Amino acid sequence: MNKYLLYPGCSMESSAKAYMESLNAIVEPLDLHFDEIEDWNCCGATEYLGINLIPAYSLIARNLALASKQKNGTRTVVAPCSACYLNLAKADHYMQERPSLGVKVNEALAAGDLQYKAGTLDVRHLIDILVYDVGLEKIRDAVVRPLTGLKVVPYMGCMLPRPDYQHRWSDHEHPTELDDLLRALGADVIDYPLTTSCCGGHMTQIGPETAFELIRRLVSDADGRGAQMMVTVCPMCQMNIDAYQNETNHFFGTEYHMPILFFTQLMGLAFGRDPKELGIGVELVSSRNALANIGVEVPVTQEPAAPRKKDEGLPMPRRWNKREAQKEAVK
Amino acid sequence: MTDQFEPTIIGFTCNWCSYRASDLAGTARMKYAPNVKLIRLMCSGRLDPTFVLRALSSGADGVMITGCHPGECHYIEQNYKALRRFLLLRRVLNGLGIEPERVKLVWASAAEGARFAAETTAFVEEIRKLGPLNWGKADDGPQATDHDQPSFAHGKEMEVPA
Amino acid sequence: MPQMTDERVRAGLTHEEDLSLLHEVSMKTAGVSRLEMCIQCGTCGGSCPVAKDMDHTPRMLFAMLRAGMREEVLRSNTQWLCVSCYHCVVRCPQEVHIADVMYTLKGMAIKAKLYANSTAPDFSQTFVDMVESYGRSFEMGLASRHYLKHFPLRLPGMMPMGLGMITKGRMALTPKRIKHMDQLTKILNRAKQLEMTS
Amino acid sequence: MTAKPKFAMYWAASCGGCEIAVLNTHEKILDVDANFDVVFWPVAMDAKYKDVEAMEDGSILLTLFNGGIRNDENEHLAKLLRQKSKLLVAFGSCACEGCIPGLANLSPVGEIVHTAYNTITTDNPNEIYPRTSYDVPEGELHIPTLAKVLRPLEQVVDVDYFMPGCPPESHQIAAVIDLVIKVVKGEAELPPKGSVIGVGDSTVCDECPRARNVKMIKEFKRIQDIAPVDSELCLLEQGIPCNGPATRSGCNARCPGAGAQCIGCYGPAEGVMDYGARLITAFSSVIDATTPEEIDHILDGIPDPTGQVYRFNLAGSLLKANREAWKVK
Amino acid sequence: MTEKIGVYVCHCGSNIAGVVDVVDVANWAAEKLGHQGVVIARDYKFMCSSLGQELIEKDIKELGLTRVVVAACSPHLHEKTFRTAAKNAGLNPYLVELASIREQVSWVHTDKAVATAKSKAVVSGAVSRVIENRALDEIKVPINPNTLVVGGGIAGIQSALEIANAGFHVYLVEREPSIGGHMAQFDKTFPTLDCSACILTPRMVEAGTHPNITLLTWSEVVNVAGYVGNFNVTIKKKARFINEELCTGCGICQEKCPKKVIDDVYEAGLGYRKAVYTPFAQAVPNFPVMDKENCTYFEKGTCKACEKFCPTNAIDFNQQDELINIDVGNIVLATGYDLFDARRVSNYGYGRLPNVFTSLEFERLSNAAGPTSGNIVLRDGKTTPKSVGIIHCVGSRDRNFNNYCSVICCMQGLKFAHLVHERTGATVYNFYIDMRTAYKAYDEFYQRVLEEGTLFVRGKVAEVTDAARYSNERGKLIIQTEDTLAGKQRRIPVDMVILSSGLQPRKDAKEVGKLFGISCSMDGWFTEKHPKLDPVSTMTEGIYIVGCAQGPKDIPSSVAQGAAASARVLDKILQKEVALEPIKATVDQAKCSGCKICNGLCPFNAIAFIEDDKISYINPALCQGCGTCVAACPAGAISGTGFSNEQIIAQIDGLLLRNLEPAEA
Repeated sequence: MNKYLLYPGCSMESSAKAYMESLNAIVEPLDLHFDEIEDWNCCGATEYLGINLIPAYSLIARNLALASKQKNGTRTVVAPCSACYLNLAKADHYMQERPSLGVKVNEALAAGDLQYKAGTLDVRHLIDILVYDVGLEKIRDAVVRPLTGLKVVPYMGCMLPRPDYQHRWSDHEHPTELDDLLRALGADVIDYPLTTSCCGGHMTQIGPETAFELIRRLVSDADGRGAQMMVTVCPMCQMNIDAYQNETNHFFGTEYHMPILFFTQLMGLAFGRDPKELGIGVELVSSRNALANIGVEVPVTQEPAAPRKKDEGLPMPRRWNKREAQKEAVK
Repeated sequence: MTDQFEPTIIGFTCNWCSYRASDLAGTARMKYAPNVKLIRLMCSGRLDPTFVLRALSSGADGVMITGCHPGECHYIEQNYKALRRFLLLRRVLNGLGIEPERVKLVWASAAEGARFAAETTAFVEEIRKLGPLNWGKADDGPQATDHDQPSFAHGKEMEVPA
Repeated sequence: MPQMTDERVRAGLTHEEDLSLLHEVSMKTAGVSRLEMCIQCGTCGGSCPVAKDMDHTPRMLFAMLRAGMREEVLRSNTQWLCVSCYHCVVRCPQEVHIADVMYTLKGMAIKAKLYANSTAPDFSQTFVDMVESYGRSFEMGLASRHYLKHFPLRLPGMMPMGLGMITKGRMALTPKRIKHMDQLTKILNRAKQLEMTS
Repeated sequence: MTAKPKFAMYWAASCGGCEIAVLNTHEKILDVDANFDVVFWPVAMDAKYKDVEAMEDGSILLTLFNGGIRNDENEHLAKLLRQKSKLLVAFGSCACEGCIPGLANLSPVGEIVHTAYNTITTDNPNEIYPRTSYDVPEGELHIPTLAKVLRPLEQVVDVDYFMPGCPPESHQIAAVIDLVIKVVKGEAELPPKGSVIGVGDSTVCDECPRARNVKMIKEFKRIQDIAPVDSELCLLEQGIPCNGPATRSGCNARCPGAGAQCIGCYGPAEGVMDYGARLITAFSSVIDATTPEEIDHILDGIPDPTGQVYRFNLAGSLLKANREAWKVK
Repeated sequence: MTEKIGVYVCHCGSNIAGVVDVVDVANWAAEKLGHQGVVIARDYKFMCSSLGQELIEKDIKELGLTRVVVAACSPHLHEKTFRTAAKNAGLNPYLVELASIREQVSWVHTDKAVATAKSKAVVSGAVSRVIENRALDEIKVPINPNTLVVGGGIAGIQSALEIANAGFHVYLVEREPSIGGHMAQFDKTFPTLDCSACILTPRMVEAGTHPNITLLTWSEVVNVAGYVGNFNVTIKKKARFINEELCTGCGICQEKCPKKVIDDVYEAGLGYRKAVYTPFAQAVPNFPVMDKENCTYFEKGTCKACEKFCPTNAIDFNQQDELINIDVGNIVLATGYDLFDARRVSNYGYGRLPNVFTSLEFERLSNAAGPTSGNIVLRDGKTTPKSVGIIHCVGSRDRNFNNYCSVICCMQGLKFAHLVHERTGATVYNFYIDMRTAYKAYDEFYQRVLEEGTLFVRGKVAEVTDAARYSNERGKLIIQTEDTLAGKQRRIPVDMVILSSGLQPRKDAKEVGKLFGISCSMDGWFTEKHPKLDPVSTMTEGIYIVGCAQGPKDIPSSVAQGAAASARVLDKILQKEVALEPIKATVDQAKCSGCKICNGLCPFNAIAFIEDDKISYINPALCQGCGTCVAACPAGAISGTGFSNEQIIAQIDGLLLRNLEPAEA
C-alpha cells in the first residue's frame, strides 16, 4: 500500500468538494492511503505572500512542521491543489536556498513549539503520485468503463508545472502527464497548446475584466479544437472556468458551453463509479451533454433556487470581531 | 592597536587559479586582512591532510584551502579530490574537538582576485570569532593533574570504611 | 537626502535617483532574487498573459527599479496584476525570480501606501484577515465581502453563480476554524515581529 | 662465566596483551632466559622499584616497555628505566602510539573518572571518587595521579627502538630476540637508533592476499552490514573502511586474511608524520562522487571518522588529543 | 650539513619598501635565521634588475651560497629570472625560492608594522623551505615529427594542410564518412555570401590528395598513450563494407540500393539518403559507406543489390572494424560542435509545430543541392511563406540552457533574413536581444539587411504558438514577445519560424577530453592554456585545440586557429626535443604496497600498475606534477619533487616562526 500525508487545502472542503469526493472514490482501486495532516491551515494562496514575507512563509511552514511530526511511515506530502502544492514546495525550497529565511521561519514556528528542517519532506502533487508512483499501467488496469469517444482537452494550469523546484514534470510548457493519464482512461485527448496558460487566478476577484479575457482564451481555444470538456487538476482553475464562464460569455457576448471536471472525476467514471459519488453534477457549466457521449447520465442536482424576495444580495457572515472570537474560543 | 585577537592562518593555494587570484588581488591593490600566510602548491589535490594538522598543531588558528572551481582544474579534476579529503578531514577534526569551520575550502579562479580578498577577510573574521585554537601551547606536554587542587574527578571526599 | 538644487529643478529632475532601491527589493525577496542579473531581454513582458493591462511590463519595472524610480514602481499596477503563472520565471534566461519580486513589490507598496487602486491590496488583506482569524480561507465571505466593496454593480450579475455554488454545496455559509488557532496566532505574531526587525 | 646481559620488561598503561605475546613465542622464551638475566619483569617475577632504583645507570641492556604514560607512576618508571637501560624499546602499540588507551584522549580526565566511577558500570550513589592522597593513621597514602592525556613513551623519554602491534606478532618478537642475541654475541649489528623494528617496510596491502582493482566506492558500510563479504576481493573495494593501505606491514595481513578489516594496530608506515591523515586521504581517494552532498552522503557511512582513522594512533598523532582534553587544567 | 643561505629583500622601488620596512626584514633574517644557515641578508632597490641579479650571482660565487631566497614579487613574474641568475652562477636553479612580499603583502596591506611582520614570516617560511629544496634537472624528450589532427571540419583541414605543406606528415581522422564538417552543409557564408561549397571543396580535395596527409575517415581515436613528442594513438577504422582499393566512387551502388533512409546528419532530417551512401556529392573521399543499421542485407540476409551491380567488386560484407596504431609527436583537436537541440525550448514549439525550423534545417532548405533544391518552403514541401520570423539566441545566453553567447547566431540570423528576402520576398522579422555584429564587414551586412526592409524587434521571443486568439492569427504561427523598445507585448502572426540555434560542445567532449588528458570548462568547451595569450594550446603539452572545440566561433576564426596551432606544432617539430618541468612524482618501490589507491587518481594516465611486482609506477613523462597522488598515498610511498612533504612542512613551520631558536619562539 502506498501511504502519503495529505494536505487537502481549503477549497477541497468547499468549492472543490467534487475533487475531494472523487479522490476518495479512486483511493481504493489504486491501493492508496492518505492521512490528512492534522489541523492543517490555509497555505495563504497567492495573497499572503504579497503582504508579509516571514508570516507568509511561517503560515505555510506550520503545515510542513505538522507533517514532519506526523509519523505514518512516509515523508511525502501530497497536495491536490496546485496553488497549495506550489506554496508548500516553494517554502521548502526557499528555506534552503536562503538559509536566513529558514532560520527566521523556524524562530516563528518555535513560538508554537514547532520546527521544520527544510528538505526533509517531499512535497508532491496528486497527479505526480498517480502518474509516477501508481503508474499508468495500474491505472489502465483499473479502468472498467473506458472513456472512448469523450473529447477532452487536458488543462494543467500554471502553478503545477512551474517553477518546478524539484524537477518533477516532463516540461514547463507542455507537460504530458495529464494527457497520458487521460489517454490511459481511454479518452480522446486533444493537443491543447494552452494547457499551462493561466486561468486568471485571483484576477476574477480583483480585476474581473482581465480574468474574463484569460478565461475566454482558454475556453475559446478548447472549443475551437472540438473539445467536449476541459479536464483540470486544480481547484482554482476549475472554479474560474466553471463559475465565471457565464460572466465571461456575458462580457464578450459569446455562448461557450465548456464544462470542466477534475481529472479524478473522470478516473472515477472510468473505474466504474457512480457519477453521484464523484461529485458530478455540481459544476455550474453542466457536463451532462458531454458525458452523454459516453453514456453517462449526470444526476440532477438542485437547480438554483429562486432569488430571495428582498434584494439584499448574498447573506453575509458577520464581520470578524476579535472579542467575539475569544468568547467563542472559551466555549 | 586594539587588543582584539589576531588569528594566525595558513593558506594553501594552487599554482594556477587561486595563487593567481591572490596575485590579481595584489596587482589590483585590493586590501584584505593580513592574517593569512600563503603556501603555493601545484594543485589543491596536492593538499595532504597532514599539512593542515601540522599547521594547526604548530600554532595556526585556522587553515584556508583554495583551488580552482570544480570543473576548471588545471589538472582536470584533482580539485574534486581535494574536496573529498577536505570533507572527511573536517569530520575528523570535529571529532577532535576542533570547530570544523577552522578549515575552509574556497574556490577562486585566476580572475577572482576580489573573491580571494573577500573570502580571506571573511575567513579571518570567522576565525576571530572562534578565538585562538591554542594547540601550539598544548604541545608543551601535559602536566599531571595537581594533587593539591583536585579536578572534578578527585574532588569528592573518599569515604573510608569504618 | 541631498537638497534639490535649483538647477536640478529647472532641468526637470523632480526626484532623487534612489540607487539602493534595487538592492532593497532584492533583499526583501524570498530566496535569491537575481534581480541585478536582468538583461532587459523582455522574455517576461512577452510571456505575461496580462501584460496588455499592465502600466509597465515587468521588464520595464525592473529597469525602473535600477533607475531608482521608487514611487513610480510602487504605484504601478504591474505587481497587482501578476497572476503568478510563472511563465516568465521559467523562461527568464537569467533566472530572475520574477514572481517573487512581484510579491515583494506588493508588500512594499502596501507599506508605503502607494497603489493606484485598492482593490487588489484590499482583497489580499481581507484574505489574510480571514486566514488569521480562522486558519482557513473562507471563499464565501471573501468573495461576497470583496465584491460588495469593489464591484457592487457587478454583484447582481454574479448572483446566479453564487447561488449555484451554494445550492450545489460548493460554498460553505459558515467559516471553518482550525483546532489550534492559538498556536497559529503565536507563530504569526512572532513572524510579524521578525518581519519588523529584519 | 661472564655475567649474562640484563633484561627488563614493564607494563604501563596497557592491557597486558603484549606480555602474553612474549610468552606466545613458545620455546623462544627459553632463549631469553638462556641468554639474559631477567632483572625486572613485574608480571613474571617479584621485583621492587627500589631494586631498580639501586641499579647502576645503563646496566640493563634491553628493556621492553609496553603501555603508554597515563599517570605519574608510569612516568616515573619510564624515566627510571630509561636511565637504567642501554636499549629502551617502546614495545607494542600503546608504548609506540597510545593504542586503545589513547582514545581516552578524546575525553577530559574528569569525564573519564566520572564514567569509570559513576555510570552504569559502578553503583556509586554517594558519588565517591578516588583521591590521590589520603591520610590514614599509618601516614599519608598515595595512588598514582592521572595525567591530562595519555602519552606514548617517546613523548616522555628518549626511545631507542619502536616495535608496534597490538600486540606485536610473536614471530616478529622472536626475530627481534634472535637479533639481540646475535648482537650480544657480536654476530650482528643493531639497526640505527630510532628504527621501527619487527615490521615490514610497506603497508598491510603488501602482504594481503586479496585481489584488488582501481577502487571507486559509492558507499561505505560496516563489515557486518555486508552479506556476503567477498572473500577474495579487497575489502576497501567492497566499501568496508579497511585501514590496511595506511598500516605498516609485518603482521602478514592477519585480519584481512581472516576476513576482517585491518584496524591499524601496526601504526603508520615509515616516515609518515600522521597516521590519520594517511587514512583520510586513502578513504577519500576511493569516493566516487563529485558534489559535496553526494560525498557527505557517502562519508556518513563512516559513523566515527575520528575513531576510525586514529583508533591506535590518537596519542601519537599530530594533534594528540581532543581539544577539550587538552584544556583541562 | 648546514646550508649557506642568502636572503635578498627587494624594495621594488617603493612598491614594497613603501609599506614594508625592507631593511628590518633583511636584518631580522640575518639575525634570527642565522642558525638555519642564513649567512647573508641584503636589501636592494630592484632585485630583478641586472645589477640585482649580479649581486646574487656574486654572492653565490664568493660566499659559496648553497641556497637563495629572494623576497620580492610573485613567483609567476620573476621566479624564472632568479633561477636563471642562480644557474649562471653555477647553482642549480631549483635551489632558489621566491618569497612574495609584493602581491601578497605590500600591495594588499596598509599597516607598515603588520606588513613588515608578515614579510618576516613569509621570508622565514621560504628559508625553512629552501633548505629542503633539492637540485633538479630538466627532462628532455625527442619529438616525433608526425602529427595527428582529429576532426575534418574546416579548422582541422586548415591545420592539416599547413603542417603537410611544411613537409611533415599528418594523420587526419574524421568520424563521419567524409571530411568537410558543418561547413559542407551550409549554403552561403556570411558576410560576403560566398557559396560555402565553392570555397570549401578545393580545400577538401587538397587534403584528400596531399602526399603528406593520411586521411582516415569513418574512424575514431580510441586510445591515446604517451606524452608530448611521443604519443601512441590507437584509431578505430570502422568497417565501411567497401573495399577502398577497388572502389572508384562511381555511385552505382547508391543508385541501385533499394533502401531509403532519412538523413539526420547531413540533411538535418529534411532529406533522404540510401543505406549505402556518400553524404554528399563532393565528399572526400568519395567512397561510400554502408549503414549497417539500415542495410536490408544486414537486416534480413538478402538483397546485396549493391554487390550485384558494383562494376569493380568493391562491396565487402565481411569487412571488420580495424585498429590502427600510430606514433605522433603532437595532436591537434578540431572536434567541432553540436547544434543546440531546439526541442529543449519547448515554448518555441520545434518538433510540435511543423513550420518551426532550426538553423541547420534552413541551411539545407536554402541550399541548391538540398532536399528542396534551394526552394524555401513550409513543411508541406510546396507553400512559400509570406512572412517569416527569425528568432535569435535560441539556447544561448540563457541559464536554462547554455549561459554563453554562441557568437555566430546574430550573423546567421541576418544571413537567413537576407536569403528569405531574396528568394521569397516574404516579410521578415528578426527577434534579438542584442545585435552582435562585431567583426570585419559584419555590421555592414546588418546595414544591408536593414536596407532590405527586414523588421527588427528587440525582444527575446516568449513563445511561438498555434493557439490563435484573434481571427488574423488563425492558421498561423504566432510569435509572442515584448517589443522592448516600444514597451509593449506583441503577437506577430507568421507562416514560418526559423530558430537561430546556438552551438554547444560535442556531447562526448568530456570523454574525448579525458582520452587526450585535457580539461573542459564549466560549459564543456575544451580549456585553452591561456584565454588571451595562448588560446590554441592546452595544459597538456603537445595537445592543441582549434575551432569550435575550444568555444563557439565563425569560419574565419576557426581557420585562423587551425593555422595558429600548426605554427605551434611546427615550432615543436623543428626544436626536435622538448624540455619538461622536473616537478614529478615517483613511487618508492620498497614502500609501495600495491594497494592501487593512486591508480584511479591520475587524469593523465601516468600511473600504471606493474602486475609482476604488484606495485604502482609513475611515468615521469606523463606526470604533470599536480601532486595529488603524493598527497593520497596511504603508505607515504609517493614523493614529489619541487613540492615535497619536507619542503611544505618546513614552510608551514617557518611561516609560523617555529623555526626560530627555542629562546625566540
